[in-house]
Amino acid sequence: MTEVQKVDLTKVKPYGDTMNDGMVQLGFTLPVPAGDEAVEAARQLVRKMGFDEPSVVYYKDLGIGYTYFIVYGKTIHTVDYTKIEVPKVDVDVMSKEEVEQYIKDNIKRNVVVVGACTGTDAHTVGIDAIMNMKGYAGHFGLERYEGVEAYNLGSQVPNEELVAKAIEVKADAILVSQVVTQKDVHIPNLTQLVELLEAEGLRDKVILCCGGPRISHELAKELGYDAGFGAGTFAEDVASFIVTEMVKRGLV
Amino acid sequence: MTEVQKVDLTKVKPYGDTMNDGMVQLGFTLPVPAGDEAVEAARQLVRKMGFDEPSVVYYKDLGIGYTYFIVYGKTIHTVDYTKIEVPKVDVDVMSKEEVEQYIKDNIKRNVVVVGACTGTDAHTVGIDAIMNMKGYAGHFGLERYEGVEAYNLGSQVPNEELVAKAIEVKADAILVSQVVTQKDVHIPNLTQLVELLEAEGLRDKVILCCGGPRISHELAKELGYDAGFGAGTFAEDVASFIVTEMVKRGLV
Amino acid sequence: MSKLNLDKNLIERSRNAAKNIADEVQKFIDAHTTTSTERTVVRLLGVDGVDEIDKPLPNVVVDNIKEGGGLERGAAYWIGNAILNTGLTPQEIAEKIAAGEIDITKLPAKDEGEIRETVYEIAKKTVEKIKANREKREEYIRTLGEGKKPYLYVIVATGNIYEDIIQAQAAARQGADVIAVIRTTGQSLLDYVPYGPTTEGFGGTYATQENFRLMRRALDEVGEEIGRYIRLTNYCSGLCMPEIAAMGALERLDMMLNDALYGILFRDINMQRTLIDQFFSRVINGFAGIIINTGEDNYLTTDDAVEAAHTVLASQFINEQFALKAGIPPQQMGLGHAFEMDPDVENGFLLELAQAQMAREIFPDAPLKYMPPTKFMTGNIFKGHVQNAMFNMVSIMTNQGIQLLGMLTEAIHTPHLHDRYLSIENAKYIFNNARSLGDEIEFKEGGIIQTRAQEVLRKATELLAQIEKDGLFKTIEEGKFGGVKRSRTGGKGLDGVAKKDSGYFNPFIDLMLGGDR
Amino acid sequence: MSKLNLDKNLIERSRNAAKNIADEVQKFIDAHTTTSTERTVVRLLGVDGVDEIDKPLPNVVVDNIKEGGGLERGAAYWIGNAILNTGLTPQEIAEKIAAGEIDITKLPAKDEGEIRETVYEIAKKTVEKIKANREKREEYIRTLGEGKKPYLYVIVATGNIYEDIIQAQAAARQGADVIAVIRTTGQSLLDYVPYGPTTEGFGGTYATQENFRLMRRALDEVGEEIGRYIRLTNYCSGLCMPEIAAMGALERLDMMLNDALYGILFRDINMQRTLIDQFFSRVINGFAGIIINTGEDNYLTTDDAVEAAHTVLASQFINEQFALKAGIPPQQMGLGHAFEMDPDVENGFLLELAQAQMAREIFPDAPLKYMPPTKFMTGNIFKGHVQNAMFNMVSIMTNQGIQLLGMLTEAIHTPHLHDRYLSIENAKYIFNNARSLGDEIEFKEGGIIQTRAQEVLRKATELLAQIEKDGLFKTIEEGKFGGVKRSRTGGKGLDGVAKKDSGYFNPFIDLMLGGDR
Ligand code: B12
Ligand code: B12
Ligand SMILES: Cc1ncc(COP(=O)(O)O)c(C=O)c1O
Ligand SMILES: Cc1ncc(COP(=O)(O)O)c(C=O)c1O
Repeated sequence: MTEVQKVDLTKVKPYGDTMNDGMVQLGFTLPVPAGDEAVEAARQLVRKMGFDEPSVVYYKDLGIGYTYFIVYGKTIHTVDYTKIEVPKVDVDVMSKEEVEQYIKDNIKRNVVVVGACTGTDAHTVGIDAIMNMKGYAGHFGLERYEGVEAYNLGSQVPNEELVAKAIEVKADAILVSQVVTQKDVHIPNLTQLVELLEAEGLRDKVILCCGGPRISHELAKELGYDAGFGAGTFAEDVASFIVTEMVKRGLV
Repeated sequence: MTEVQKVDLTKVKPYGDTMNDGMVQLGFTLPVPAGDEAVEAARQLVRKMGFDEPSVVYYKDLGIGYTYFIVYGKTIHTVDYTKIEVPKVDVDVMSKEEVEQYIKDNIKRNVVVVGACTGTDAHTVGIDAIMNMKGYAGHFGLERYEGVEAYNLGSQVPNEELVAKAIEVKADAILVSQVVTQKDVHIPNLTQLVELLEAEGLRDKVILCCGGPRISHELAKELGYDAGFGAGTFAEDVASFIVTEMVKRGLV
Repeated sequence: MSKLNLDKNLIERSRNAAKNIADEVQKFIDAHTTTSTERTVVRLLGVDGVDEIDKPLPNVVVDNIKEGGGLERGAAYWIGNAILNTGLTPQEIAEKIAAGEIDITKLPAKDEGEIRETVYEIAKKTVEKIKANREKREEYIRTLGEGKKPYLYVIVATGNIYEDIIQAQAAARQGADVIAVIRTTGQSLLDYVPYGPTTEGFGGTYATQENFRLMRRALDEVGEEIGRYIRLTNYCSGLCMPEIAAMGALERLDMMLNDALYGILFRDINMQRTLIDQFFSRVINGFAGIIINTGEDNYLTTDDAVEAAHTVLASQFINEQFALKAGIPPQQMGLGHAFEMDPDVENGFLLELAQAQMAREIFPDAPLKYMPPTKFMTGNIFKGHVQNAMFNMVSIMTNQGIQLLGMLTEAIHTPHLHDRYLSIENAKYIFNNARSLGDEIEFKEGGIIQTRAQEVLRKATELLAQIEKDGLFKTIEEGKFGGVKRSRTGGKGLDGVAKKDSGYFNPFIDLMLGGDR
Repeated sequence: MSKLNLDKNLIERSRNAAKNIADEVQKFIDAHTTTSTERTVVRLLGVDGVDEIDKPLPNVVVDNIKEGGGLERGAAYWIGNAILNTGLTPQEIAEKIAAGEIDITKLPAKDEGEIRETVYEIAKKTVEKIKANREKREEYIRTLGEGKKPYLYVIVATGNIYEDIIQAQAAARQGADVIAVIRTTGQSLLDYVPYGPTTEGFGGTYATQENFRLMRRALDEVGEEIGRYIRLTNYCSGLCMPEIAAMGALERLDMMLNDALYGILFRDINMQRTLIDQFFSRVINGFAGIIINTGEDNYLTTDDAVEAAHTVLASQFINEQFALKAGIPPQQMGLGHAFEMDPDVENGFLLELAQAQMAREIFPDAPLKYMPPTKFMTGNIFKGHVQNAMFNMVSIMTNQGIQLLGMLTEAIHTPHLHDRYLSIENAKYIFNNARSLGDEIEFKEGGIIQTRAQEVLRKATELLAQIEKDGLFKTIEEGKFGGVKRSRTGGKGLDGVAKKDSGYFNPFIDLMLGGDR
C-alpha cells in the first residue's frame, strides 16, 4: 500500500490535493465576447501556458464584449527548488541597541541618513515607518537611534532636492521610497537619482537604498542601488545594512 | 494622439487595464516552505509558463511546510480567435410545443427515454431537472412532454440495470447524468456503458446522451456518445436533439 | 429571552407532536433488528478483521447466523452460546466460522441465563473502553482547551487517508476545530465496512476503523502541538449506521453524521432498515459522548430553501425526539440546518438570519450544525467566498455551534489545501471581528425577521400535526421532506430486517442506556 | 430616532464650535484671493485653450495680471477693463496677451461701474449655462432614474481617457452608479490645468475639460442605454480647486472630491492658499448641484482608525460649516469617512458599525461618502474581497449614501476590468440580499456599539472645543489631523495668495451665492 508520494525537490509542482497534481487557478479577461468560442479561446490560451485539462469553471461577459474567466488547469512545468538562489541583502540584522553599539564601536561618529518619497509619489507611510520616531509595528524608526542623524524630507521630493540635501548634511546614506509602480513609473525615477549622484561624483560615497512594497533587492541592484527593501521591512533591517556596509566600504 | 489599441482577433491576449497587457492572476500551492526561496520558486514556475514580470503579491505558509501563492504576471501567449471552432450539439433548439409537434409530424409514435444518474453518483438534481414534470428554472421536464414516455431511474444506478431497463421499455434514447468527476471517476463509468450497449448490439439503435456540470459535447463525442450537455441545459435542448437525431438516423 | 417573539405554545405543540411521531416509530423499532445492528453487536464483542476474500468477519458471523435462521434471536445470543460451547473468544469463533469450522446456529443450545452472563461480561469491558474514551476526550478538553464556538469544521476528502492526515493537520494548524473525513462516494450503500487503512476513494476516503485510528492519532498529535483539542468527525448514515457508530466510539471520534432520514431520502436506503439501525447507532453515539449531526440541511439542496424551511424545522423536532429516546442529551444534538437560499433573493439575508436565530431559540442547548451555501455556489470563486462570508455573519450573529465552513470552490472540486486555508481565514476574520454582534443587536418588533421566523414555526407546527396523523412512513412516501418520495418497502437493505423473537437480547443497549453513564 | 442614544447636546456643541472655527477662517478667506481663484474667473468668463508652449490661457492672463501687480483687484476687473478698451471678447483678449499684444494691467482704466456691468453680463451667461446643466441632470434623473442608495461608486484610472471610457461603460453596465476618473499622480501639485484629451497618466488620468466632456458624453450614452443616470466624479482638491470645479460645472460633473484639508495634509499644499481656493470651488460646486466629497477618510490611512475616529468626526463638522458658507446644502455634502480598522481587532466590525451609524445620525441629510478598506488590504485578494464584503455590510446596515467600492486588488494595482466587476457584484449581492437590515435591527442599550459611538462623539466635541480656542491653522500645525503636521507658511502655492484691494470683485460669487438658484 502506497502511503503518500514524497516531494521531489528537484521537480516541484503545484499541489491541489495530491502530490504533483499540478493544480493552478487562473483568472483573466480576454477581449472577446462571452460564448463557447471565448471559452475555447481561454482553454487554448491556458494550454499554451503548459496546462493539461484546462477547465473553465466560470466566465462572465463584462459589458463591453470582453469576457472574464476563472480557469483551473494542471501545469506540466516543474521547478528545481534545490537550485534556487535568491540574492538577499547580505547582513546579519541587529537590534536597535546592537546597531547603536556597533556605531559606537566601529564608526565613532553620527551616521547621517537622508530619506524621501521621491518624484510624484506621495506615499509617505512607508518611509515614515522606517525613519520617524514612532516607527512601525512596535519597531522604532531611525530618528530614535542614538548615533543616527535622520532627515525625512517627506513626499513628492524631486531627486535634485534630495541630492542637494544629501550634500548639505553630508549624508552617509540615502533612503528612497517608491510605492507607486503603475506603468513602471518608479524605474526612470530611481534611475535618474543614480545618474544624478554619479554626475555629482557622490555615488561611491553614500550607501544608497530604496524600498517599497514592490521593490526587491534584486531590482534595486539592477538599478544601481546598494540594497532594496520590500514589504515588512523594519528600521533595524536597513540600519544594520547601512552601518555594516559603511564599515565594509571604509566610509567611516 | 493614439486613442486605444484595437483588438487583434488573430492575436488575442489577456486584458487587465490596457489592450494586450497580458495580465493574468494565478493561485497555487507549492510543497516547499514559505520564504524567499519559495517566492523565487513560484516566480520561476510562472516564468516557465510564459509569464513576464511575475509578481508574487501574497504568500502564506499552510502549516505543513507548503506555501500558497497569489501571483500576477503578463503572459506572452496569444490565441487566434478567428480560427476557433467549437464542436457543438448540432441542432436548432425547439420549444416544448415545437418538439411535441415535431414528434406528431415526423415520428408519429411515443418517444421512449430512459435516464439515470449512474455508477456511484447520487446527484439526481440534474437529471431530475431534465426529466421530471417540474423541470428546472421554469422549463418543464420530459415527463411533461406529449409524445414522450420518460423513465427516470434515479440515483446510483448500475449501468447493467440501466441497459436492462432500456431493453425492457424499448428505449429510443438513454440519458446519463454524471456529476461527480473527482479523479475522473466518470470516465470509466461512461465508457463502460458504451461497451455494454455495444455488446448488446444496441449502440446504433439508441440516441445516447450524457450530461453534467463538467461534461462537454466534445468529451461526450470522444467517449462514444451522440451528444453531451453541460451546465444550464434545459429539457428542450436534449429533447430537440433526440427527436431530430432519431429522424436523421432513421430510428423512427 | 426571545429576540423573535416566538409563540411558546407552538413550540410546545410541535415538540409534543414530534414525540408522538417518534413514539409510534419506536414501537416498530423495538420489535425489530437488522443485520447491521447484529454486526455491530459482534464488533462490540470484539470481532474484527476480514476473511481471505476481504469480507469483514462481523459480516461472516452475521451471514452465518442469518443463513441458519437465527437473526431473530440476535448475535449476542449465538456468540454467547458458542463461547459456552467452545471456550473460544468471539474473535476465534468468527475466524472458525470463516474457515468453515463452525456453523454458529448449529451448536447445542446452552442455558440462556448463562449465555447472557457470559456475553454481558465481555460487553461490559467494551463499554468500559468506550467510557474511557469519553473520559480521555474530556480530559483533553480540560487540559488542552478547545476552540471557541462556532467550531470551525472542515472536511478532508482526498481518498487517501495518509494524504487526508497531511491536510487535516494543516487545517488544524490554520485554525480548524473539527475535521471530518468525508467518505468515498458509494460507501453508504455498502452493506459492510471496509477494513484497514485505505488510499483510494472517489471524492472521499473509506470509513474504516484503521483509518479512524490513524486520523485520531494524527489529530491528537497536532492538537497537543497547537494546544487545542481537535475533534474528528465521520459518517454513520447509510447501510452500516450502528457499525460505524461503534467504530467511532472505539476510536474516540467526536462527531458523527447520523440520520436515517438522510439515508432514506438521499441514498434510497429502505426506511424500515435504517430507522432500526439509527436507534442503536444513536445509543452508541450518545453513550460515547459523540455529537450527532443530523441531515436536514440536505433537504434544501433538492427543495427550495425559502419554501421548504419549515420541513427542516419539523424534521429537527423529530430528530430531537429520536435522539432523546436513544439517550442523547441536547448538548450532543448537532441538529442540521443550512444557508441555502438563492443569493438573488431580496432580503434573503434577513430570512436566513431569522431561521438561524429561530433554530437557536427553539433548541437552546443543541450545538446546531450549520451548513454553508452549496447549491447556489458557482465556479465564481470570488462571489462564492463572499457568500460564505455572509453565511459566517449569520452564524456569529445567531451563536451557532458548529460551522461547516463553506469552500469557495464548492461547485468545482473537493477542497484543495489552500481552499481550506482561505475558508478558515474567512471564518476566523468574521467570527473575531464581529464576535459579540449577536449580543448587541435586537430585531424590530413585527419586522421581516420576526415575521419570517414566526411563519416558519407555524408551518412546521402544522406539518408536524399532519405527520402525527399520517405517521412518519406515510409522510416520507408522500415526499414531504426534500421533495423526495420513497416507499416503505423500496430502497436498499430491507432484506437485512428481522423481527426479534422473545429470546432476543442486545447487551449494549441495556448497558449504554441504563445505569452508569 | 437615534439607535445610538447620542447626546443631542454634544452634537449641538460640536456644531457650534465648528461654526465658530469656520467663521474665523472665513474672515481670512474673504480678505484674500489667489491665482487659481482668478484663473477660474477668467475661465468662467469664457477663456480656454493654450498658448504655443501649451500654457493654458487662463494662466497666461492671470500671470500677466500678477506681473502687472493687479492680482489684488481680481481678474474680473482687468478683463472688464480690457473689453471696454478693446471691444474684444475675453478669449480674444487672452489670445492677444499670449501673443504679447496686450499687457492687461497697462490698459487705461475705465469706469468701475461700467466694468462691472460688462463683466456681469458675460458672467450671467455662464451662470445660466451651469444652471442649465443642473436642470439637465435633474431631468435625466427624472426620466432615466438612478441607482438605489448606497450608490455604487467605482474608479477608473488607466491614464488614457479613451481606455477609461471603455472601462467606465463596462462598469455602468455591470451596475455602477458613479464613475470617478482618478487623476494622474502629481496633478494636484500642478499650478495649471492641462488641456485637451489625454492618453498618458500614471495611476490616473489628467483632469482636463475635454476629458470631462468625453467621459460625460460616454456616460450619458451608456446611461440612456441601460436606463439609469450615471454620475461622473472628478477631483478638485489641489492647487487648482476652483478651476477644476468650474470645468466640472461646465461639463455637468455630478460629484467632486473637494477638500482643502486633504490638500494640506496629504499633498502639502499651503493652507492659506487652498482654504481660499476651497471657498470659491465650493460656491461653484454648490451652485452646480455637484455633490462634494470630503477627505476625512484619508486621516485613517496615516493615523489609527480606532484611536483617530474622533478626528474624522470633528473634521466633518468643520467641513459641514465650510460647505454651508459656500451655499452647499446638506444634500450635496458627501462627507467622507472610512472602514479602515485593522481586521484583526476583536469586535472591530461593531466599532465600524457604531461609527458609520453615528455619522448617519449626526448628518442625517448628507449622502455620506463611505470609503473602503485600503490600508489593511494585502495581496491576499480573497481575504480582501471578504473585507470589502464586511464594509458593504456596514454600509447597508447604516444607510450610507455613496459607497466607494473596495477592490480586492487594492494593495496591488489600480483596478483591472474584472476587479471592478467582482467588486460591483460583491456590493450588489450584499445590498440586495440585506437590503432592509438597517431598518430591522436595533442596538443594545449601553452595549459596545452605543458606547463606542458616544465615546467618539465626546472626544470630537472636546477636540472641536480645543480647535475653537487654538484656531484651525494652529491645530493643523500641531498635527491633530491624520497625524500630519503642516506649517502655515510651508507647502506649495503660498506665492499665489494675494490680499484683495477695495476695488476687488468676483461676479460669480455674487451670482452663485445670491439670488436665483
Ligand atoms: C495609504 C495610501 C494612500 C494615501 C497615502 C498617504 C500617505 N501620506 O502616505 C493616499 C490616500 C494619500 C493615497 C493616494 C494615492 N494612492 Co495610494 N495607497 C495607500 C495604501 C492604501 C496603503 C499604502 C501604505 O501606507 N502602506 C503601509 C506602509 C507601511 O507600507 P509600505 O509603503 O509598503 O512600506 C513598507 C515597506 O514597503 C518598506 N518601505 C517602503 N519604503 C521604503 C523605503 C526604504 C528606504 C526602505 C528601507 C523600506 C521601505 O518599509 C515599510 C514598512 O515595512 C495603498 C494600498 C495598499 N493597501 O497597499 C495605496 C496605493 C499604494 N495607492 C495607489 C495609488 C495609485 C494612489 C494614487 C496615485 C491614486 C490617485 N491617482 O489619486 C494617489 C496619489 C498618491 C501619489 N501622488 O503618490 C496604488 C498604487 C498602485 C501601484 N502599484 O502603482 C495603491 C497600491 C492602491 C491601488 N491599488 O490603486 N494612497
Ligand atoms: C446538491 C449536491 C449534493 C446533494 C445531492 C442531492 C441529490 N439528490 O442530487 C447531496 C447532499 C446528497 C450531495 C452529496 C455528495 N456530493 Co454533492 N453536491 C451538490 C451540489 C451542492 C449541487 C449539485 C446540484 O444539484 N446542482 C444543480 C443541478 C441542476 O445542476 P447540474 O447537476 O449541473 O445539472 C444541470 C446540467 O449539468 C445538466 N445535466 C446534468 N445531468 C444531465 C444529464 C443529461 C442527460 C443532460 C442532457 C443534462 C444534464 O442539466 C442540469 C440542468 O441544467 C454540488 C456543488 C455545486 N454547487 O455544484 C455538490 C458536488 C457536485 N458534490 C460533490 C461531492 C463530492 C459529493 C459527495 C460525493 C461528497 C461525499 N463524499 O459525501 C456526496 C455523495 C454523493 C454521491 N454518491 O454521488 C462534489 C463533486 C466534486 C467533483 N467534481 O467530483 C461537488 C461539486 C461539491 C464539492 N465541491 O465537493 N451532493
Ligand atoms: C446526515 C448525513 N449523513 C451522511 C452524509 C454523507 O453522505 P454518505 O452517507 O453518502 O457518505 C451526509 C451528507 O452530507 C449527511 O448529511
Ligand atoms: C478630498 C480628496 N481630494 C482629492 C483626492 C485625490 O488625490 P489627488 O488630489 O492627488 O488627485 C482625494 C483622495 O482620495 C481626496 O480624498
